[in-house]
Amino acid sequence: MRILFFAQAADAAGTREASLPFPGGDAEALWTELLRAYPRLAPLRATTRLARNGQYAAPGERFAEGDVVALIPPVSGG
Amino acid sequence: MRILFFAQAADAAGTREASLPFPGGDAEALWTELLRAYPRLAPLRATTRLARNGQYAAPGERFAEGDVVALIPPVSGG
Amino acid sequence: MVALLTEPIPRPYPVEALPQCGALAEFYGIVRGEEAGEPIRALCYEAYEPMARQMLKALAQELATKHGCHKVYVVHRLGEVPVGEAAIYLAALSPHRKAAFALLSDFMDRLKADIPIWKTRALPL
Amino acid sequence: MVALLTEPIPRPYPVEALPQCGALAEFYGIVRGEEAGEPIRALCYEAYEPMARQMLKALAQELATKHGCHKVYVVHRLGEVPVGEAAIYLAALSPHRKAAFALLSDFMDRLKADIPIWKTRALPL
Repeated sequence: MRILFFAQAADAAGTREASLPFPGGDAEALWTELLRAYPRLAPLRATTRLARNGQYAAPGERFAEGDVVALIPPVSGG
Repeated sequence: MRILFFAQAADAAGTREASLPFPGGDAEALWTELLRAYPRLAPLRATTRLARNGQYAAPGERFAEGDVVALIPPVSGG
Repeated sequence: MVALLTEPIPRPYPVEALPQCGALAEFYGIVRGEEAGEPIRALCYEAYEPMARQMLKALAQELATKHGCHKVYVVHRLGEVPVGEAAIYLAALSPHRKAAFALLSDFMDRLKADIPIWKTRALPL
Repeated sequence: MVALLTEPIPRPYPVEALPQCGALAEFYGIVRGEEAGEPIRALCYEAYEPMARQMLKALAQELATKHGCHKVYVVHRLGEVPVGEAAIYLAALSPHRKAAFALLSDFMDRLKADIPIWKTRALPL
């Protein structure tokens, strides 16, 4: 699974993009893998939304191996 | 008393400016003189405000010989 | 800053940026191609100029204070204003956007109620 | 019309007049000289560009329909934006002013809540 990191999430992960082995599952399962690989994301988890293939993931949405997932910390445009 | 007419009031009076003999008095008295001199203003009276020396006259305000009075039909700027 | 003029209103209007102001909101009121359902080529405006100028200044000051805007610009064009051109321009600079938006909206409501400026004629196409 | 760009946002922004539209409301969000009480020389912005672009388009369409605006322009600058220059530009054309004002205000609220664009750094003076 391709992961994109933005803003504080990129700072915490130390990268802007990564490949993460993920067999598929919900946001809970994905966060477990993300935090295993990037423990410094932990403080951001509560405020960071996940986007799947360019759209915010709905509650309960499932993520699959081929998805592009973006970590979206609180936005601050404008 | 110097009288200024604008917009529909100028059309009705047939002039943009006039001199009106007026000994002094309230809006009621002034309108009586105005309508005597310019009967075609009658339909505008209900919607036309009077300004005295560049400011809308307050209710009960008195007008004197030396004032400049403007007839302000409903405005439509912008 | 208040101006009444007979030439086209410049766009952009020369507005000075202020270091504390993160918001510049602007409004152009443009003459539309129809008036009362009929196609037109222009509208004619007139004003009781000294009174209008003085009231616009007072209104700008009152609403700047009320909403916390640092600077207000208001320009009204008089005489013949062709379709597609602006009859009025309004701008507000404020630290945050809500103040500037609120000022523009309030200002236009008050202007349309009280300022001695008139649309006197529509010139047919 | 949606654009993300790294150059200065033009003022005036080239907006096409529409014969039915009597109102053009515009907003520039300008970088202020201080961030968290400290003087700065610029802010840096980044975006998840494809997602931001697509969401801005959808938002413009949704709010144009909701408020009855005929055309919406939104431009966000990315990368380094110096103090006094605009990070965002928004414009709405509508038949009457209230629609355009309401759109600008709603749009900014939604943008600040949901569009994946970030102020990542303040560069000190």
